[in-house]
Amino acid sequence: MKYFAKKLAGFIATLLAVSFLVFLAFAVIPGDPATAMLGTQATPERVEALREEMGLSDPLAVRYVRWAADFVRGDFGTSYSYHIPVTQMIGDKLPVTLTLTVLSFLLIVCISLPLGITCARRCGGMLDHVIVVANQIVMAVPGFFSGILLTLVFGLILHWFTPGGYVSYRTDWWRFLGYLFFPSLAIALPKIAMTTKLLRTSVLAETKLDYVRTAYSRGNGTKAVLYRHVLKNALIPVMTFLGMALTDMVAGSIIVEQVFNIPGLGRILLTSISNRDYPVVQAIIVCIAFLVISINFLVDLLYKLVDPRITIE
Amino acid sequence: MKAKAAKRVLLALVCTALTIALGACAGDKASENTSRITIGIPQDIEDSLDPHKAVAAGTKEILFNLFEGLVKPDSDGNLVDALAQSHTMSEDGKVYTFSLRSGVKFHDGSLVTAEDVKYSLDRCADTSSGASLVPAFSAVESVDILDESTVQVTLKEPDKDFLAYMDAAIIPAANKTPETNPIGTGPYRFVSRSPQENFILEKFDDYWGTPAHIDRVELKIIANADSIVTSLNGGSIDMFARVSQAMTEQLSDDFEVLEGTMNLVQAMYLNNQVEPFDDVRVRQALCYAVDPKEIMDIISDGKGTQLGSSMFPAFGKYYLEELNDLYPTDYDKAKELLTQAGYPDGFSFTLTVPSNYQQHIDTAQVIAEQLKRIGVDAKIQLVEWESWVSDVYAGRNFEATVVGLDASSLTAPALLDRFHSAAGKNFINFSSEAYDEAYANAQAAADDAEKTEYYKECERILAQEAANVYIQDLPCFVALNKKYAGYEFYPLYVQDLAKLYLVEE
Amino acid sequence: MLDVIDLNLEFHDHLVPETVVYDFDLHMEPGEIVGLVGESGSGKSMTALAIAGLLSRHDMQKRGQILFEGKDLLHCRRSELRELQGDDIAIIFQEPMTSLNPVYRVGPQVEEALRIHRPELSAEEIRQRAMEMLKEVDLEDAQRVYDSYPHQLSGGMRQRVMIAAAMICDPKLLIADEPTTALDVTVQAQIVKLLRRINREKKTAILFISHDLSLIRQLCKRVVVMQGGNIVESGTIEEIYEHPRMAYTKKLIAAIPGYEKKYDSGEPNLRQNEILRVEDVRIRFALERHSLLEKRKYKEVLKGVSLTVREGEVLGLVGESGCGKSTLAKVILGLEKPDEGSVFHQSQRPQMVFQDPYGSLNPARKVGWILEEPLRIRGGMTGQEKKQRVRFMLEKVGLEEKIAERYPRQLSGGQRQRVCLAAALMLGPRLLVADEAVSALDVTIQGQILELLFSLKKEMGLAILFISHDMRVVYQVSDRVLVMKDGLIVESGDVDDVYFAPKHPYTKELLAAAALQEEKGGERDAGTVLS
Amino acid sequence: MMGAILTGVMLLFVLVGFFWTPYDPEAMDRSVKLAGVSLSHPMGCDNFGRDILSRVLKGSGTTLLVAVGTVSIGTACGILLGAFTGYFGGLVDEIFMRINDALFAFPSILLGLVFISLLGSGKYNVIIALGIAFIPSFARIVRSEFIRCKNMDYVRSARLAGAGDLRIMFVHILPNIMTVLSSSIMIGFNNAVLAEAGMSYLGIGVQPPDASLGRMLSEAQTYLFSAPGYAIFPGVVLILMVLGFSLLSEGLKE
Repeated sequence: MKYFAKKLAGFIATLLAVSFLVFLAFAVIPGDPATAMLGTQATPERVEALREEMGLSDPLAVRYVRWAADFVRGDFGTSYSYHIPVTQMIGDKLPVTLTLTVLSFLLIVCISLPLGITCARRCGGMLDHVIVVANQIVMAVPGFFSGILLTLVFGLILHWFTPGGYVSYRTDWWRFLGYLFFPSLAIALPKIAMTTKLLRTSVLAETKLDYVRTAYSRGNGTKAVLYRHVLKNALIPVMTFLGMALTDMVAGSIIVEQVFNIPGLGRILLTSISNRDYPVVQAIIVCIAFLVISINFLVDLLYKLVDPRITIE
Repeated sequence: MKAKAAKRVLLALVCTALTIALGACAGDKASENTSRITIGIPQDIEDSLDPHKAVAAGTKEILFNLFEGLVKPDSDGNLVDALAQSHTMSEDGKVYTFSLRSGVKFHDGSLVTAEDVKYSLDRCADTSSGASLVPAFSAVESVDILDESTVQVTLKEPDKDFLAYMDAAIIPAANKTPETNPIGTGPYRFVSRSPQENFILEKFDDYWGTPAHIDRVELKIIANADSIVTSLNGGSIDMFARVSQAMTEQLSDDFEVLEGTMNLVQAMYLNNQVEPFDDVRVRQALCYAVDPKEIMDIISDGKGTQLGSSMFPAFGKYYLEELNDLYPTDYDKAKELLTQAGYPDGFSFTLTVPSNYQQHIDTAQVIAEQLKRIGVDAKIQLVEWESWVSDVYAGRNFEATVVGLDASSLTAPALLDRFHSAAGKNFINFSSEAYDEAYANAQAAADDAEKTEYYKECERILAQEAANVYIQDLPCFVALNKKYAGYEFYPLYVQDLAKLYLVEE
Repeated sequence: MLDVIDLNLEFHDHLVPETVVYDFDLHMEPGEIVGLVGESGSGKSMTALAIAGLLSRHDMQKRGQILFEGKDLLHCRRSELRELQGDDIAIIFQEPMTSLNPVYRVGPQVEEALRIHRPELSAEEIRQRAMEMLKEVDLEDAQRVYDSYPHQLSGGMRQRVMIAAAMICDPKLLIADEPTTALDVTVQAQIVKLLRRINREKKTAILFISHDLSLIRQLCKRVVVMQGGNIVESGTIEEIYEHPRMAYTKKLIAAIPGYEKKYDSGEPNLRQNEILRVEDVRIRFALERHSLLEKRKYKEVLKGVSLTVREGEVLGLVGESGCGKSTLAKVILGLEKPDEGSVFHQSQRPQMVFQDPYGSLNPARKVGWILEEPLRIRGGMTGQEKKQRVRFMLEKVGLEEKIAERYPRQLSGGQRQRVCLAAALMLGPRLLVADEAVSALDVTIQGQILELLFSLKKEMGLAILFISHDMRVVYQVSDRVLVMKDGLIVESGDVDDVYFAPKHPYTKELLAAAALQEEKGGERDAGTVLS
Repeated sequence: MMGAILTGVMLLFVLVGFFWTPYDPEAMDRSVKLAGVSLSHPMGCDNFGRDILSRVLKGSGTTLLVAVGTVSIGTACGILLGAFTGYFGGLVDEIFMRINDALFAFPSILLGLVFISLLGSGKYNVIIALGIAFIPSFARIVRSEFIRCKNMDYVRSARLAGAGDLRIMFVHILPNIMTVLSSSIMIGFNNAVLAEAGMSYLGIGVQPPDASLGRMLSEAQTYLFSAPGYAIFPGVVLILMVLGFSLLSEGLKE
């Protein structure tokens, strides 16, 4: 139990640290919500009046405490620019980013696992060389560039999907998923290459160990040894990488949302930052941080499940 | 056995991924009987939907379809009666009387009453939050209901141009949440919006005037300028206002490109208080060095209208064509002026540009190139829009900036008031008695011709004093799918959606 | 049953093909136990792997025949070979730690051969057979072992699991490739006894491979001696042991540490003043928790240990792995803080030599740099003097000067241990702690290192705390000896008193296990000691 | 091996870019606006009539500079942070790890924006912003390596020889983690190049008119149809550069 308590404490400490960092960040960035809202009509007195009304002129610490108190009670405040409660906004947009991340994670798992294993099995063969070289190249492609290429090739030439034709999940679930297929491919591509390479090296490394020789001595065929004995061991380093990749993807989706014009959390974050919409940015970042940390926590737990040697420290 | 299961799971996952992809190619929108159009807009309506509080041009442009005032501008820029059946102005221009049109309905079905009109106009003039909600209404003395269908507005001092401000929206007194639930009398009704995604309008059937043609309008937010072309050609949007000239070349042929003017005064605004721009000779040298024609050639293949001062052609009677040739491109003269001002081998300065307007960034880069020819080094610094508003516009700490200023109403002051030395929005700190005097005379002048003459005088002073380096009124290209027609350009920053209609094949 | 004819194995991975085994012949009758002895690198393991059909690597060229019940394993189809593997031919390996799959429970791994070769059996029957097998290899709590993971078992238990897994299909031939080398003396004895019982009850033929001739003597009837890939000599155990014909065999026999004092440790009278005093040292470590709910448990590693070392003396410390002798060494040298008790040093800068020579030399640095490090830290010497001192030290430990330019990974085990010794003696310490300093080395090289250690000891008047689990080496080396069990010193005294008149039962058990082949009791074995 | 050649070529390409470019990268020439590939302009021209080849030469220089800067900040601080937390452990480790997680969870885009608005935009501030965003991953790698090495025998023998903690950390343990570190530096390098491109893409990275590959790519997207070359050439150069370095890190690992 102590273990859980410690982990939870760490969890909350990090969240607080992150949220405070955001507050600090906004105190530093020029421009504030009042001028943002008043735009070109901003005369000094009106700005002052609005700041007063929004309670922006109290010192940073007071504002932070007030925000934290509300946050704990689940009230994320209302967005300055949209005037709708932040919880509703995030609730509306979270599924988009989540689906995007989960879909790309699925793509990574479905494509790189079989690829990595066949690559390791036929190590040194033609297929193996081709895949390794392809991996190197794909790893080097930046997310948004692959996005542009995918839009160009699949969107405008092959018409497999209408570029920019985002369909909200409320209207049509399948078309929503259909549209998200290519953006998640753009996010996943470099990660697929990385995972395949990692899996291939770790499978090769495992086959050199003694327990594989014992498995052969019991009459197992190569396929059986590979899938039954080696796969589970080889997955361990891959899992840590996938954990890291997942956290990376949550942040990476911001750029791809821009390329594919998807109104997910990333887009809202970017526009809210430029509108100095504090409550929205605050909530989104804490939300992303929460997502990232819980993913790390999950990977840790999964880690312990797969590899019994890891002890609970 | 365990391995076999793992492989089967993997295969299943791959199949689902593929079916999803194929799902994406399913046919286009289901075509019911309602006519629909999807219009792309560059920024979400991040402003409040309350017409009196809305500030951003992008918001007012759309709200034009939802709300109407007592009078309303038409596509040629003159004010036409809207909710008011007729209006009369007192001799001295101090009292305006409006007789209301009967039977006009709000979107929620309730009838428009004199109380609503008074409530709306008082709301604009309300000074509880510092200055009046709508700045121009600070001149309003009182709003009185004479009888059921007439309302009278009395000003503090006479102002013949005040009618232009009477397009302020009339909203129902009963609507307690104008921010999120806009109710007006316009041809379109607000249906729903989802932040950063879309903004949906619907035809208002019992509209008092000529009804709109298209039933359902979806405004889709395309935040990334680079994906506008892909979205148009891809078919996910049918129209996009203000595309750049470069984009027009890449549109597929099922798009028609309509050309108009942006109704903006694009110039390199110089902070007249900051050294070296406090010296008029330096400013004039820059005007000689910057060649608007070359800018227009490079950026928009020559399209766009050159400007010599803070006025664009849409304001017909005030526009002075000849000011354009005041500073023909002449590098030697420019260098000579610089040496006189004490900068024989030029100087360097920071050119701050808001990062979300690609046309201004392109212009700044061309200007920087041109100024190099007279030894002046312009360092471009992109800043985010909010930082531009708070640092440059409100804070006035900048050396030079490239931006386009629009006119909030159809009056000359909308473009000239800003340079009055005491004006709150005089962010370039321009101050010249001659200008202040000419502007005051214009304000006080009784008859229209005299007033126009004084305004022209103001423009001439701005040009001679080289307050700023005036460039152009940017060309405005609108990409419209050939299935639709009827788009009309307005002198104001306005999108009149009601005029659009489906071309029946 | 098994006929190996003219077996030749050649490596092809680097440019020049390197032959590992030359014309190897072997004949085995069903139920016979044959020993295969030789030092590391003699090709004995390669032969074993070839017979078990595990040399499928494409870079290995195999010529000759391996006939098992008439079928030639070298040239049959892989599927035929696979039918035999695990069913008629089984193999167990040296490193029990890594030979079991770390991420699966023990039970399923034991059952695996059964599941492959006896598909007709139901899961329940298979489980039953596995449980019986685990009991047969003297694992009392079979159920707990069945459900636990490999890393939760001790070395001995893991080797028993390996044997159970191998014997599950009642194979005709069991190949044991150095099964006991990594185990403690007492555990070694139990494994050998188990193998003998299996041979007797199940008539399984055993090919026992080891570098320890005394072990071979306890188990096998016939033995084959190998060196550098060829068979040097073969015959019954008595012929080989009593009157070996080839020089190499003699050398092997002589290397078996018997009970004669080989290294005298200089004048005894010098040893009056104490150089180290340890008083009632206690230390406990937090145990790793395997499930979230377990409360954190502590394990007492040292339960009040006191000892003294006098100048110039060699004090032996013997005990099985896990009795806390390495922790004691670390406490003595200040690398671990004891919870209670205290350590007093009269000399400054005591040094230590570790068991795994590869781990104790910084892999990223050249030997020269490593040796200069202590001098650099102490300072006060110019570059030239340091180089000179390093050359001097290298020469003293019998290494050429150019070794200084090499990296640790380019040296052999013996060379690396010599460098460790040189590094330890750089600052001229008065006390040297040797923690299993020679146990990782081959028998012959062990002799050379001990020889070197004692010549240096005499020359520098060193006091040595010699820690090992090998009773015989400790006997040959120490003046006084301490026997340690579970964190406590159970017996101490002069080495001859303790070895020949042991008081504590545990000491007796250790002595018995180490001297298995001696005649009754502990009197000195007159064995043919040559040279 | 391939990696070394490719990186060599790329470095040469960048070095040339620093000193000589066929045209002035900012010179605009109306006549060749969006011109295709031609002899005088091997990579065609952009919408301002600027020669893409010279802009790519200059741009890759900037991108490389940013990447090298970022990685050196990230590694230096990462080593310091990782060494101390890994070696000493205890409360210090706990606190640093918490901060590390916080930085790790913080989207680097926002971090970038904070620094850009704090210090103003431009190459050097992007370097600082990305540098700091890279510290957590390096610190994490160094920390786990230090934990692995700190209870090796050679560390104990060094302590017995009288070496102090600092000496053990930086003289004994550090060289041993160089191989692991070098491969993660290379990976860090790739990510830095991609992150810079991402930042410029979102408009908060390098400022016009000077070019970085990321900025060029974002500007090129609008002209995808009329001048695809404008997007493809910088993209290909970017990929070649990143590919070169990743192959080099492969080679180093062996």
